[in-house]
Amino acid sequence: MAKVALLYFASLREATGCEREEVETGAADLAGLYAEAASRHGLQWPRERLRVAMDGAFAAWSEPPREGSEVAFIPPVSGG
Amino acid sequence: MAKVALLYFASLREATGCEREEVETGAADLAGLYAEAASRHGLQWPRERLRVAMDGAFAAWSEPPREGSEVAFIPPVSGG
Amino acid sequence: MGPTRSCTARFELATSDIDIGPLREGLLRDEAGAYASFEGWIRNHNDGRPVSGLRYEAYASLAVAEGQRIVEEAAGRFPVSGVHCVHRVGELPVGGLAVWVGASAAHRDAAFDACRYVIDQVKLRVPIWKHESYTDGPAQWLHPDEPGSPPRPA
Amino acid sequence: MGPTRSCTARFELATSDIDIGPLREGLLRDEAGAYASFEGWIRNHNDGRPVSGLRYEAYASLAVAEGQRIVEEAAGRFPVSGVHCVHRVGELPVGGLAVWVGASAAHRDAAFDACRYVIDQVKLRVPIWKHESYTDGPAQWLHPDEPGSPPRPA
Repeated sequence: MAKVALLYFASLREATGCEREEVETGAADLAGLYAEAASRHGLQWPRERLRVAMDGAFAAWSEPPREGSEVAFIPPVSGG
Repeated sequence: MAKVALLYFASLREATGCEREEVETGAADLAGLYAEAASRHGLQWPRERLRVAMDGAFAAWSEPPREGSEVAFIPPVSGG
Repeated sequence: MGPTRSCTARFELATSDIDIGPLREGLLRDEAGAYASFEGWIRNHNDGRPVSGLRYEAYASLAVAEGQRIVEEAAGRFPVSGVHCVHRVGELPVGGLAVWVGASAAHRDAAFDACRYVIDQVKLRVPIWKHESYTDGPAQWLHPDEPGSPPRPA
Repeated sequence: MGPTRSCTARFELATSDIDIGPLREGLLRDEAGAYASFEGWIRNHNDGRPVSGLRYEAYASLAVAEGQRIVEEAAGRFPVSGVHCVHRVGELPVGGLAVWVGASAAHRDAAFDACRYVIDQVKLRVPIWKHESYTDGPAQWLHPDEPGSPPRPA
């Protein structure tokens, strides 16, 4: 089990109702971590439309969650 | 014969030593008018490298000089 | 990959109005003959709907890191003297300045190319989101579809 | 050919310093989400030679007519809200602003394209000449070769 903080932005924050939550996870990778969060909050975004970042850098979905890390699921961006 | 004013700019003005001269010409077209000016002032520019304007608008070398008009021989430009 | 010449490459987020005068002056160089800039302003319409204003939210630490990567990529790809981008976060009215990009270079090709590269990549990659308000209905978050992507969830 | 939409298209010669603040503001439009600008600055070197300053001379009436034609072509080709160009004549020091182009549009493609079109065409077509001074020899008029053109006379 790893303890991680999850960050939510924009419509993902609206859907979860929170901008940050601490969770204990047994997920083997970040894809599994997203599946848990999507199930817990009823998130409709397919993982293919999102990117994931760990500790302030983009990461691969296949990476395992690091103990104590901060993980963000990034919906399509609309800056500029 | 037509009476026209010739305008010289940049290195053409340096070569002729004047920015404007009034001439009487029997030239059939602006190409002939340039040939006369080139011969009179020893201008080295081949006509192919120049453009010509009459009364403030670009013109074709084949146009006849208009009585009372202002004709400019335009060396390659270097603005911007 | 980074710039091999000495060259300013900088990305910032701004929480208050962007003052472009000093930003532009920061790119002046005696060897630079060309300067190109881009500004993104808040339009009064989007996708046919009347916009009353908007708010930008960023994942700040990642946005700054990714934005900095983009300006350094531009400095490595194009022979520029300097390239700088500032993106606004927070509330903005119609007509407000959302993003500014400036690039100086010896010649104009590099200045235009760097400026264009930065704004295109910022829009694609930097984690900033637009929350748009309308005069004809409720506000919403914008999450553009990528080409060929599945439809956005309701 | 001219613009079919209502759109500012303006070209001017300036005999004193170009003040870009009000020029930029003149292109702000509530429907415009994008603004691109270009500035040409006097470089401290050209063709490997150290430049100390220069003077621009124009055939003013034809330069204004041809410049106006160019900005109207840009307004006709690209969906812009406004396009404006000001070219300096007279003496300029190194670092001085020689030419400014600004274009506003709903979207950035048109703003960039119009800006680029105007500066490219101005350099090709507008009767303005550069008299360049050097720290290492006598000043000269610049008359760039066109591709494939015969050599410049001595």
